[in-house]
Amino acid sequence: MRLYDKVFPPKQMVLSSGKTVEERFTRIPLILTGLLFMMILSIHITGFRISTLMNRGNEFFVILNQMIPPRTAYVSQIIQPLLDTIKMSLLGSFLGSILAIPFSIIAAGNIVKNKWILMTVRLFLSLIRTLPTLITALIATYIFGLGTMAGMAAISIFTFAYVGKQLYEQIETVDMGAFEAMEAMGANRFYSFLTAVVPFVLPAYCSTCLFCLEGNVRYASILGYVGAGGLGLILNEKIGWREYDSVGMILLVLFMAVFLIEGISYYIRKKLT
Amino acid sequence: MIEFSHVSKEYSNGVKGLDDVTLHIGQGEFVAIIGLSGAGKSTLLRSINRMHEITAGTLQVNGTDVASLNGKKLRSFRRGIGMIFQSFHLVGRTTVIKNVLMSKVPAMPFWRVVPGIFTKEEKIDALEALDKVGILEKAYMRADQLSGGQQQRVALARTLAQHPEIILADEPVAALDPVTARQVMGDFAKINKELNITILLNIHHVELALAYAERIIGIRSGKIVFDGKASSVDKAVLAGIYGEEMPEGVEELYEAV
Amino acid sequence: MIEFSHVSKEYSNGVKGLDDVTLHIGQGEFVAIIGLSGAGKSTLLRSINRMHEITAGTLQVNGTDVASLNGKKLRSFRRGIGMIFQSFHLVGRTTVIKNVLMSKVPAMPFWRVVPGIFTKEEKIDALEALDKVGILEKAYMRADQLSGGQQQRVALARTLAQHPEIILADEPVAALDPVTARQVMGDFAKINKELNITILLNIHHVELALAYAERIIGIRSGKIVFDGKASSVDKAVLAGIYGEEMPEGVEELYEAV
Amino acid sequence: GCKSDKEDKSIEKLSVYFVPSREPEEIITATEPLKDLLKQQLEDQGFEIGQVEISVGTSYEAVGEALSAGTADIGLIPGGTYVLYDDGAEVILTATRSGLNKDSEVPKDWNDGTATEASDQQAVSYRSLIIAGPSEKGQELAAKVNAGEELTWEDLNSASWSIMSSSSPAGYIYPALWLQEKYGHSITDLTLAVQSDSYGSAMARLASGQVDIMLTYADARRDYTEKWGSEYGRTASIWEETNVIGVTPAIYNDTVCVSKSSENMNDDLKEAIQNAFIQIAGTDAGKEVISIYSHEGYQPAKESDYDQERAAQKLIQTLNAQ
Amino acid sequence: MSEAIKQQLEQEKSSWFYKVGVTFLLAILLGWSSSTFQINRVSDNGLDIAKNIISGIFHPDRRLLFNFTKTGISYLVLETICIAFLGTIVGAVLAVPLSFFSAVNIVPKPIALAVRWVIMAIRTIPAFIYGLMFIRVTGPGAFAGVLTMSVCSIGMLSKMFIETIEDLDVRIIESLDASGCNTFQKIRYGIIPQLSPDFISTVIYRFDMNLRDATILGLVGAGGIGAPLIFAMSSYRWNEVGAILTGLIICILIIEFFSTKIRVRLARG
Ligand SMILES: Nc1ncnc2c1ncn2[C@@H]1O[C@H](COP(=O)(O)OP(=O)(O)OP(=O)(O)O)[C@@H](O)[C@H]1O
Ligand SMILES: Nc1ncnc2c1ncn2[C@@H]1O[C@H](COP(=O)(O)OP(=O)(O)OP(=O)(O)O)[C@@H](O)[C@H]1O
Ligand SMILES: [Mg+2]
Ligand SMILES: [Mg+2]
Repeated sequence: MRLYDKVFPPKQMVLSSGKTVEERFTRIPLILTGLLFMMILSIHITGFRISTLMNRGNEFFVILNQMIPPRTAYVSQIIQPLLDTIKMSLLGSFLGSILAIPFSIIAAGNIVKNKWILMTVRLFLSLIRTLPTLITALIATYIFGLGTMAGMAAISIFTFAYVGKQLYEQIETVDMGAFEAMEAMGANRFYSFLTAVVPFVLPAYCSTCLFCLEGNVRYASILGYVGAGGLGLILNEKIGWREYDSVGMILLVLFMAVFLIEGISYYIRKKLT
Repeated sequence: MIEFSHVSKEYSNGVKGLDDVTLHIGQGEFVAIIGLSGAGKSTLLRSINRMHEITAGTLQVNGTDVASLNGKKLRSFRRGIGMIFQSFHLVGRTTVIKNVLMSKVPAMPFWRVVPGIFTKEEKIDALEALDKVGILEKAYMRADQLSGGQQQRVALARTLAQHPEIILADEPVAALDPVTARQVMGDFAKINKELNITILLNIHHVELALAYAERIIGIRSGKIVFDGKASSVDKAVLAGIYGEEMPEGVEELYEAV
Repeated sequence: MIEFSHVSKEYSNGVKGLDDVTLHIGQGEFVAIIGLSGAGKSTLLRSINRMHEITAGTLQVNGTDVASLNGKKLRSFRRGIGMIFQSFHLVGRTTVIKNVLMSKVPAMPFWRVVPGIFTKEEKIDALEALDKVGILEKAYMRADQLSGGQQQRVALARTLAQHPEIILADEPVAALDPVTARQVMGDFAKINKELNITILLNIHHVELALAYAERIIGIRSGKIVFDGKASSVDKAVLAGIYGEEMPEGVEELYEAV
Repeated sequence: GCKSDKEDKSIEKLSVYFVPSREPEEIITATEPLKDLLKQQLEDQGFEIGQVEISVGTSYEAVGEALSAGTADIGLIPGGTYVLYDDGAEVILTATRSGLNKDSEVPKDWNDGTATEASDQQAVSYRSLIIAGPSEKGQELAAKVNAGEELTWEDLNSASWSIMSSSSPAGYIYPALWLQEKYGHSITDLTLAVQSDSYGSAMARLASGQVDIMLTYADARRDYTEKWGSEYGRTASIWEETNVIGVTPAIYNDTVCVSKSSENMNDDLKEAIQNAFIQIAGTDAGKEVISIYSHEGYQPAKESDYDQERAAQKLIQTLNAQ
Repeated sequence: MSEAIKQQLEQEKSSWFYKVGVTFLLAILLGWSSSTFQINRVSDNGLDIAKNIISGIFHPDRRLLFNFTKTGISYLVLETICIAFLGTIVGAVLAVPLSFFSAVNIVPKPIALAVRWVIMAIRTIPAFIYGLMFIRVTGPGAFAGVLTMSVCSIGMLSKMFIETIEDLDVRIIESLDASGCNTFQKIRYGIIPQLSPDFISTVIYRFDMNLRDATILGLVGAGGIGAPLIFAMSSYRWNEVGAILTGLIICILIIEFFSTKIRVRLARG
């Protein structure tokens, strides 16, 4: 940025009182050039073409049209996989969220002062988040066998990393005043954390976990690909047979389930705050 | 009884927060500390319960050398000293009484801390503290639904429920409007009289300091430049404390003196 | 010159915000409006630039009948009147100078509004306004990084950059601590004197009103119950304005009067 | 629709979409070499091709949809997928591979403990095998088969199975037919069947004893001979530890299909593509390239070649719908 | 104990009933879903394989990793970045109007609710089905990936956008009104400056997430590093998986580093 300021020197402005003010040359051209470059590069590499979208956009709805009306008769075969999906999401989200707590505490800069611990834990969380869930699910299937157990393991790992990051960011935004007050009253750090930080982060934490649960129910449909059980399995099968009306039914059921979960979680979050 | 003898405090960046302070404060006194921003008021206060470490001299509270304390001993020493902050430092999301009950936590066994179980005695004690500061009826409201003045009173009740012998207050009324500030200062005065608790407070409002405290300590660049009765403060004294950099508005107060 | 003649304002719920107000305020006056909460202070102020409509009487500003204005005319009329709010109303996430430059927007051509291009003259003008309120050096900081008093000063600078003939300020110091409040009141007084701008402000702090404004208007239930020089305000006047419901702490102020 | 404008011989972009039905060897580098060869061959036949684009996917339905929408011109897909999408795809070639030295319908014949070898004959079809693994149950079933006894439904149903997704010919459809014909049971009747995502992972599960039986194409064991000892950590060879307990009817090899709805497509081009692929398979360089896709040669194909496949799918679909 | 205190003490709302209720409910739900917890199929051999996988990942195929041609990891990662970049931008462009139409402080509640349903429906369709749909539009390849990423981003982006919009400080608009601004000027100077830092921050965060989700595109052949990764994975070439993951992880960590920096600056100035 120093160099930038040298190339584009700041503008001098003289006030009537004789004072001068320097205005740095705006960064916007730099940012715009960068964005434009990325845009052009990306459009070139990905072959993005608006004209294709205009001409062939209607093709997008072909499969969608085949899903409507959904095959209602199929619903009886959806319930069991749906329950499996919900079960594995529920348990996976729960385990992951619980596991995330200790890690996010030691990843929060206002609780732990040691820079190295912070860096290591954060890097660890970041690495886990980077590991594609498909890969973790696949590895899990080797260890736990095919089926919902593997899905559950993959979900809990994903949840762990996601909730862990969110939680430590939330802990860092807590106003440490009450914590300080607790310390001044003679409480140890752990007691202070429990009484002064937990009430602040608890609602946000629960809300993150519930959001994650809801996302996981949806995501579980992808895990079916590696044989992690649940709705994903029958979804794959029905797509394979081109039975889009059944696919539509599965999605409708999934939509309703997620809707229900979202409703419940909305209610709980309301209650918490 | 608080005894500073030749206490100095140098921050890691070389700034002298306190510079050779010698001071004696008896039990039951009501002392206001005034001085410019950065003069060292907070540093002085926070040395007393060792929220800051001093770097030279000795500081005794009721005969205990503060510097000698550590770990468990330090924590139980701190339980005897209440501290009140400018921005109240309450847990806004929970009820008023839970905030007051926080003062009980340091002495509680672990199994009661985690689920947050309090005994009936503790609750009654907390309610009595709220009663003392006159906001008993707000006990089950959420703390963040109270006005600033009421929140500062909750903080005061929390400190009272600690049954301290000393209360340290770091600009307890800075965030309050003048009317409420007066009420809170009145609360301090009342508690000081009724319970014989030593009160030390930092304050920017000279007029409030003069109106409520018995003793005024003026501090400048870490040094004590005035120490005497509130009634003995005059123009010259204030000029000595605030120097040329007197905050605007203070001039007008001279007339009030 | 602001002329109220038999102005009334009835809210849709039947509450009378203003009740037969007749008032003359000359150019360059510094007027403080005091009164209980709900007395109609804000309503009075906001009628002047037609943020509220009046329901009876006539209101003239510099000879223009305010009620007759509409659309474009109303907007260009408003450009001549600065308005300052209790909670500053700044865009916290942009720089101070951008906030001040916002006052230039109403007069700018469309093509400059969209990308937000300002001329050098406009920038210098904005900087000068910042200089007048003494925070020139903060020009390129983000507004939310400033203290409350500094933010109110940015709001003041924004209004000054508008080059208004009248400034309306609705409790401009209520959110500020007493020291900063005095500074901001001092700023108002200075600007009033130096630039001969009419200043009308609502204020709850009687002592500040008396210390800085020349003329005091007391309002109660929408009616003007006092209008006179600040020096002529006494116990009886205050009792007339605030009645029995006098805010706590005011009693003590009587001595100061 | 198909344009048969004979003048129009320049094509801006020819899109080839390929999904391997077996394990691809070098998938990352798979697309480059074929591009040039195809372009060259088509140019030799008078077509001017701006660009050949080859995409590799992991799902058959994606190619199917691309062909039926006309966004892919050529698709290299299994026969089963072609049949499912024959409203939009037209088969022009069948890939050939070298046949195997064993091709018996009797499971026991495959279990002489020696490796199955490639024969010098090219074949347009392959079989699917039901293979029992080294687990206790697997060995028990194998012993029965090798002793010449017939397995009962109870025998099969007590073992755990690795099956593939239900549109996979070798991993689902043909074994399902086999079960239906021999035992009168549908594959969904199996109590201990789990679905694997790939043959590689199914083989790993078989090796680890997670499953007793897997369904796979006939030369799968050749592909995993080495891994059996290394990655999967078995000491004995795959030929000793695994036994065939069932052999399905022949399955037609991968097809080369063209899209019926692509704007580029016309009869001339179809013919040119047909020739081009056959030519490519005829040269040594070309052979090497298509071996990446585990193809060795191509033969012209017609719709009716896949009638048996159609029947099989019908059967499975009616079974599944129950 | 004075009468008043006694009275207050009796007023205490007992929350333990609620607490025990929630705990009980959670326990029941977890008990019910614990049937997924079946380690009976865990075999030593499976663990061995898992070990192989992990060691493969830690011994990446260097040949692939340091191949800088169009078939090497570096190009694939670049392609993935481009897909995620463009996908995020298109997604944001789509999400902005949707979020304005579902913010209760902008439009009437029924409309807001209806649009929220639409957003939920958009979110329910899994990525690989979008992949199939877009392959019909664009053909296989990175373009389809861009479009898939963009619709998959809509859900999360609009959720965050809505939160920002509903937090809008309308008082600023009042002060612009008082200084004589017209509607357009109020939007340009009162609303956009308030929203843009949060919007940009959300978009950057989503870009980061899209990069991580790039594997899913491989399921349908929508370009990028996904398909090679899945092939390597399903055909058991773990050192290839290792090479691809190494490339991906390095790139994601670098981008995360910068994106966090930018986001912190946007938030705190
Ligand atoms: N943690 C710290 N590290 C370094 N210097 C510090 C620290 N805390 C305070 N100081 C410096 O010590 C001096 C005294 O600070 P102190 O906070 O005691 O002032 P104060 O009188 O309380 O001021 P204020 O009225 O603004 O609260 C100041 O110069 C300050 O900059
Ligand atoms: N939009 C409105 N609709 C209905 N009644 C209103 C409205 N705004 C104000 N009022 C009523 O009009 C009366 C005068 O209100 P106004 O806001 O002018 O009081 P104020 O003197 O500014 O009070 P405060 O000191 O609390 O700001 C009050 O009784 C108030 O309840
Ligand atoms: Mg201080
Ligand atoms: Mg008002």
